[in-house]
Amino acid sequence: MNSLLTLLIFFPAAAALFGYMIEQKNIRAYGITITAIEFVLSLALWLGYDGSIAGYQFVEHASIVASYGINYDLGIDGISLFLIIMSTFMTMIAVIGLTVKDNLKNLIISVLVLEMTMVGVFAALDVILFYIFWELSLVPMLYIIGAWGAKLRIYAAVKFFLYTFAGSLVMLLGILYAAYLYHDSTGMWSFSIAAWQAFSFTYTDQLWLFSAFFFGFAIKVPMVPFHTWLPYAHGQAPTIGSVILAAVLLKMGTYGFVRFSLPMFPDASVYFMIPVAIIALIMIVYTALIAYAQEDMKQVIAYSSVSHMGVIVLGTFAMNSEGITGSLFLMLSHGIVSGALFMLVGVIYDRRHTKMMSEFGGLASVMPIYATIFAVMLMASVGLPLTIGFVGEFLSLLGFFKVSPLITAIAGTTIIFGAVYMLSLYKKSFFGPLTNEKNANLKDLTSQELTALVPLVALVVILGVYPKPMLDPIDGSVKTMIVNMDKKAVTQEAKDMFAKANTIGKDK
Amino acid sequence: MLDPISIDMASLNLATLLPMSIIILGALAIIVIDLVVKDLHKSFYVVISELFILLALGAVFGYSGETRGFFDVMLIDGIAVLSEGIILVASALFIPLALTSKRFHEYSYPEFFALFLFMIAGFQFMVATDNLILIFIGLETASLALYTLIAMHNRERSLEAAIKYFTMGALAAGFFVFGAMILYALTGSVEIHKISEVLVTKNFEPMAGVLTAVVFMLAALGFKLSMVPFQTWVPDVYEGASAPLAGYMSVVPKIAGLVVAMRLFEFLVHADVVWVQNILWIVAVVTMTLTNIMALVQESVKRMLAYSSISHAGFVMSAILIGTTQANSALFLYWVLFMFTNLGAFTMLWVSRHKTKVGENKTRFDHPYEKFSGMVKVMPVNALIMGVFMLSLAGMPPFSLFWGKLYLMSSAINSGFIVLAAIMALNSAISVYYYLKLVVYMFLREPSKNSSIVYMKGAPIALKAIIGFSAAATLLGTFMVSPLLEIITQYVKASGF
Amino acid sequence: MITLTHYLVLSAILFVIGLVGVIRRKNLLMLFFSTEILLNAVNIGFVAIGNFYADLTGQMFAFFIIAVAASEVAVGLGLLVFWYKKEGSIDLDTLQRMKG
Amino acid sequence: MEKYVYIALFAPLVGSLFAAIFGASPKKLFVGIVTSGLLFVSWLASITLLMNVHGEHTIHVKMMDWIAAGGFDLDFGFMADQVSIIMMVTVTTVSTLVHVYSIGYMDHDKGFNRYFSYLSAFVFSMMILVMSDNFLGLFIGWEGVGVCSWLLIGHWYFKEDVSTDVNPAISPSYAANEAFVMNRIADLGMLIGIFMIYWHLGSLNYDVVFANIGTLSGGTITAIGIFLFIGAMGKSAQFPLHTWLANAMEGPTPVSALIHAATMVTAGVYLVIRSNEIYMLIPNVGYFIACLGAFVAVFAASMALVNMELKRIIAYSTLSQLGYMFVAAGLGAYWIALFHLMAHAFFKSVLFLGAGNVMHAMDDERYINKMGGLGKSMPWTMGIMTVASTALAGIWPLAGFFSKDKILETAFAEHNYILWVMLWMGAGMTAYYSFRLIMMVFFGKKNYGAEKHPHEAYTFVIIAMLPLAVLAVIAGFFEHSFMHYVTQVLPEYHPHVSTGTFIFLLVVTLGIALSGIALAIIKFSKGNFDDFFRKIGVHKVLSNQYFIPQFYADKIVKPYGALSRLAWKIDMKIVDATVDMIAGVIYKTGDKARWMQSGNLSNNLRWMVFGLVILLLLAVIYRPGM
Repeated sequence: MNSLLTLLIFFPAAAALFGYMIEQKNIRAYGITITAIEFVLSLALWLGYDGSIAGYQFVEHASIVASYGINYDLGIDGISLFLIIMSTFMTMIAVIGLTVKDNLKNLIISVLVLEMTMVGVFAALDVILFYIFWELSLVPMLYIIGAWGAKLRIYAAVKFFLYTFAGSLVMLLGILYAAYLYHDSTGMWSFSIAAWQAFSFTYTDQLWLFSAFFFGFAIKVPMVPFHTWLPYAHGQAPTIGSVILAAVLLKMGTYGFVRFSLPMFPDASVYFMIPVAIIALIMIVYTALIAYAQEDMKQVIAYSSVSHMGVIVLGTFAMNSEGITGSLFLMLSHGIVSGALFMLVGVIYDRRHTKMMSEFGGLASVMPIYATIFAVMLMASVGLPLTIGFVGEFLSLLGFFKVSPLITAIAGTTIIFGAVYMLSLYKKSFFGPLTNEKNANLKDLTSQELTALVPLVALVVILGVYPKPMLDPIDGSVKTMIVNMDKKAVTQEAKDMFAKANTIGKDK
Repeated sequence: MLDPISIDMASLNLATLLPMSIIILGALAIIVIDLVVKDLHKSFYVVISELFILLALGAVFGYSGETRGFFDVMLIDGIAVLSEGIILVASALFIPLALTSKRFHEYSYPEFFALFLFMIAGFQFMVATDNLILIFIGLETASLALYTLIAMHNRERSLEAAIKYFTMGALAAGFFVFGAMILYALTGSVEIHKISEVLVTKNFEPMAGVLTAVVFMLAALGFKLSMVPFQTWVPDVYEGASAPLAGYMSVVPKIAGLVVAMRLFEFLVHADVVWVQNILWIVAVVTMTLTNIMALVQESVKRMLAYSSISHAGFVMSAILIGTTQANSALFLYWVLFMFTNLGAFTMLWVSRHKTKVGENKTRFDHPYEKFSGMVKVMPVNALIMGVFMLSLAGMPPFSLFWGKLYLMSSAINSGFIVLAAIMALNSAISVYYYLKLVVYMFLREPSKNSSIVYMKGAPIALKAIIGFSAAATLLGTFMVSPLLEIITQYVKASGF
Repeated sequence: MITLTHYLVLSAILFVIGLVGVIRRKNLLMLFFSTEILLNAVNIGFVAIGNFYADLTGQMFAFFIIAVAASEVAVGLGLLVFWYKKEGSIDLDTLQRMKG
Repeated sequence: MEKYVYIALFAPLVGSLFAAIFGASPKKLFVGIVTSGLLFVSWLASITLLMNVHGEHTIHVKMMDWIAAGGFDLDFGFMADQVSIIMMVTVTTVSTLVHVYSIGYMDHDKGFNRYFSYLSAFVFSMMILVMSDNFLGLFIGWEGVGVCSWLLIGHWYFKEDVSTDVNPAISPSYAANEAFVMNRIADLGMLIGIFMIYWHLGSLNYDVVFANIGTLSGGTITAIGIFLFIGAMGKSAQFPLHTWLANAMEGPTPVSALIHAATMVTAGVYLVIRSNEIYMLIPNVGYFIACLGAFVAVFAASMALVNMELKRIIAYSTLSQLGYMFVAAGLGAYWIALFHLMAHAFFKSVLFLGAGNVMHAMDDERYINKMGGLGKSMPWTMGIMTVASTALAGIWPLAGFFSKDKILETAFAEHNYILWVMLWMGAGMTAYYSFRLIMMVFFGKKNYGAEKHPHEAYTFVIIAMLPLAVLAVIAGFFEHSFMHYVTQVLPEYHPHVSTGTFIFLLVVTLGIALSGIALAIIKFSKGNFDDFFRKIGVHKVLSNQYFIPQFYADKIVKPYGALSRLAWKIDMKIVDATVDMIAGVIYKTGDKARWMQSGNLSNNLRWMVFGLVILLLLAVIYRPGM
């Protein structure tokens, strides 16, 4: 089954095409079926994945522009495997939880197209291919936010599009320059990620390239100060939009760091380690503060995800496999948790058509099940041990602690601030007396919503208690990556840093 | 007593003239037929011209012989073939658009088609020679025909457009010949390859003279290529002309001009006359940027496309400045892909005319943005196609034009024009906004209330075919790139650019 | 003794006159005249240079220019008449429906 | 033996999940019974372990892998050595009885099932905390008990917020959040401690850590010790993180008994005892801990002197007793600390339960000055509470005497006379406020209206309380066997004081305790003594808890809110505005540039000529490279 990745990528696209033929009223069933099949396919990926092999698996190769070395290269390793599965899974969940009525067909179709691009981004092993999917993912998202969103939807959608597009153009420059350098010294054109990871750029070039790529990724993550598109996008997007945006699209940025910045430009990564870490700090603290000030439930979660992405970035730049593995796991867990939280907000929005916390209060007494699930997700979001949220957060911080205890100590405040804004959100909307009589007879979760949410709850607990099956493959690939980084590092500082970050006890 | 002039026919190598002759023959044929049989339906003429164009196309790519011919005036090198190819394909795509179901009286004149063919011939001559005289003739033939074609659309606007275009064209012609004169004065020749030889041997002395000549040439071609500040006519003329003709103008005259520019300037660039490099740099950058931001504020899609096509011209202009083989191949690749996309876009405008005008500026525009609002609800497929064209123009992967941009930018980077590449990137970032604006109108807004809009009312199969074709070309650009690039690079290499 | 330089200077002067006409005149007809002056200025230059190099190309070019000029006038006047019929004026400033 | 470990650990979890099934449904009595039963099972298992584990063969079990990444490899491992077994026994004993008690106490509560689910979940977390064989496992329990306490304090979440002068704790949900956040602050410290341990020793298992801790530099060990202790300060509500405990009294009284008196709050002490190998190496930190403990002992007791809220008084006394424990732990007398911990668990929990009865009888009246003379109507409760208070006051032969006295003795033996004096005063205060409470509640004249009909609690509730009361009485006699048992893992410690001194200390301590009691009895048998404090002017300070809560509210909570709003403004008005501004500028430039497109032909021509001229000028003036 060697064309599995191609199937994974283009099955949803094909399904989207055929979707036009489906009867309007069956389209939801169609969407669920397709996404479910896609999810199963991605699980097959997991089954077929052999953790013992270092390097990429399920590799596929075909030429796009032969003379210019642009190829259709696909492949996965432990790093991308679970991101793909998470994408397909969250898409499925989001579609199951879908409550939109008008123009549903177009929505489902765009979601399917979006799914194609998401899987493509994580499966691409050719930089241009990666870039294609990366950019293409904007289009369906633009449509989803802009067509089914709230009042400011068009502004939000366009802002999201332009901002990310601009960022990735800088990245494109970086890509072309890197290709040029590669051609310059090897005499042949190649955009193969593997090739670039093996190729060692000179120190100064690394600095430039790192910065170029950084723009593209930083805006996507989004890192402060490039984050302001996110609150709008989340605030305006329909539930499914926010879910997929938070769960998957943001991860593309951090994935980019792990896939490109670190292994291709190890010295630059070390050089920029502390600056990036400081940005991450700002993300963690500053956005956590903002989250506390919000009046709109969804905005709280939107800002909170920026804050959590900060932890992910921090872990990514820990330069040791504790940190990087942790950050990758945190990507998954944050995907699940924030996705779930957005769905939960969507639930109440469907009932009351407002997300303002001031409108609520005492919901716990009218919607106990809802309140319980929300509480579980809340605890996962604040990183309670034995929930999925803890493992990644702990490892990320643990990893970076070796690099800089001080920064980690400040970053650790995320467990405090996180608790502050999440608990105050919960208190404002779920605790206290039931003041607003509009909420008096809200009905608790419907079976549909439960089918969407219960699996998430289950995952949150299961993976919190037993993350090993995911951690092992990830860790395997990360370890090899770090070894290669150390190998190709050109500066002594970098080598020292890798040594320092990966030794326990006294630094040699 | 004059000796009898005797010329060996073989040495003339008349085959070089074949494509043009076919076209001219076609034009004459049409006129003659019109003399003989009155009131034939336009479809007849359309088909006739189409056939002649295809014939010529065959002749172009069929030709494989001496590069020079007809007293060494003709020069059929790689870029000539390529550009002729582009010109003819574009024309072939254009002509069927006359088959629109709505009645435009320009199409009821057979002269329209005759003139059109003459124009093609003019452009062919422009690109298939390096003799300034012939270039001039070709240019004027084409232009004069074009003015008339525009005027024949027969609205005040089209007439105004024609006059503006004509007058400025005349001035440009003046510039051209003056430049030619100076070059002639400097070198005693009007053939570019000779000129270059002489200049190189003289080591470009007197510099002042050379530069003056360059300046005049730049001004003349700048007009054709709509380089700032010679671009002022473009939006008005495009707005005045019929949509397809505007699309045609955004592609064909420019490629002709570009080829001439390549022939004229590249030897200067290669002989690194720094001044020329810098000036070209400035011109290209200013053109692509200024018109880009002007396009942001347009209310009419047609005008927006006009500005955007200027900006695209600025883009490829930088290829001439870079001057490497990759850059020149990029130029042609870009232009081929641009041709499909842009013609497609204009055709979409063409088919989506409607009776009453909409938008706040009702009296002014045929194609305000408002007209397209909510199109996805009314006719999803059209909206989708138009959206694809827009995204492609914006350089959104994987649609065709992305590859053009990619290859061009990479050629810039590969020869060290990092800043230029950065500016290109910046511009595509800006340009996304106005292309997206249309997408937003089509996909994200509600359909405008007034029901008198008749999108694509019974568009005949021919038009649909054209649209489908260009849409396919845009959508599947990814797969065309590799073979196209092969051919183009080989041709460009062959002609030593 | 009149050298090439004199001719070139004359041609240049005429060209400038033409240019000035082009930018100053508001009357379409005058505009056409100015462009004619431009072209003829060039003709003088070409012929003189051709003579200087004892080479026919210059004169050839001149002839072609004359021909082109003629056809230009034809088209130009056609448009002009057409416009005059519609507008009843050949003042450039009436020619301003489209802008921006 | 392993199976007993698992039984002890998971029986509560099973109970919790079982109760959770009925979480949303109306009260089901059997839920209470089943959970209590399962806890009893857990208790039996713990007792069995207590019987069977001694000497070297402590029990270690590896359940399964948990987190493994890079060099970090950790699994769920549990151990039952003497210390953890003592904790297990204490926890299960108290919690079983509290469960039974709760069946009665929560009788009419509509969150009955939910409550039991939470309560058992808490016990489970507590068991993890004490049984884990590594620091991260302990951290799981640590956070787990935090969450459960959040849930339980906020059990009556539907109560609305009120101003602090009506109720200092504002509302259950508020108190719950406060408790959680404050603990989080401390947990960060603990987390950092854990990070340090890992990066220096490469493992978090107690055995490995304690085996190699000696190899580290003194500075590092000190740092580790301090950070771990910060964690302990949070859970055990040591100054300055103490305010949450008093507010936590918003929860149902059994919760206060179990969580905020007997078990959770002692987790900090447990941590210090557990890490004694670390703290033995850093006596300075130990000394600091002792001082802080002594300070809190007095500080908290002083607040209890004047407070009028029944449960708050007991809460403060809990605080001060925790102080005592930290003094012992800090001075290296770990087994004494543990001993006091256990004894305190018994008498303090039963004290709370008694308070619960009283409040129940008085329809949730919380102020003791609105009670009085309840002795007649609820004799059993009175008896039990009196006993418990006596024990708390440290009167021979009750538990408190043995445990607390040992601590004072230690302080003296270590020549920390200041500490000793403070503790000694503390003892006096303790005695006083305990009996002040007894007097104001059970004796004197009725201070409540006729609408209230106080009644004794259910018999089975009383029965559930009796064992604790008994333990409060007799626990002290097990001192020696206890010492022998726990010192198998904990360092031996004997306060060395000459017999003479010993007698002297005994007398002095007992003396102040008795006099405290006497004072309370005499003064309150006829009216109120608090006027005295009003006279000397400290009343206001004490009743406002030294204004520390206000300080936190004004200087931390408010500014935090303001800061966050400011940050939001910055985000919108500066960061975001900049982005829009850039876009706007480009757009405006485009609009400006339009004048070039005047559409006037002669302007267009001028532009062309202008372009030409400019280029010519450039050709003349600008000559690069020559």
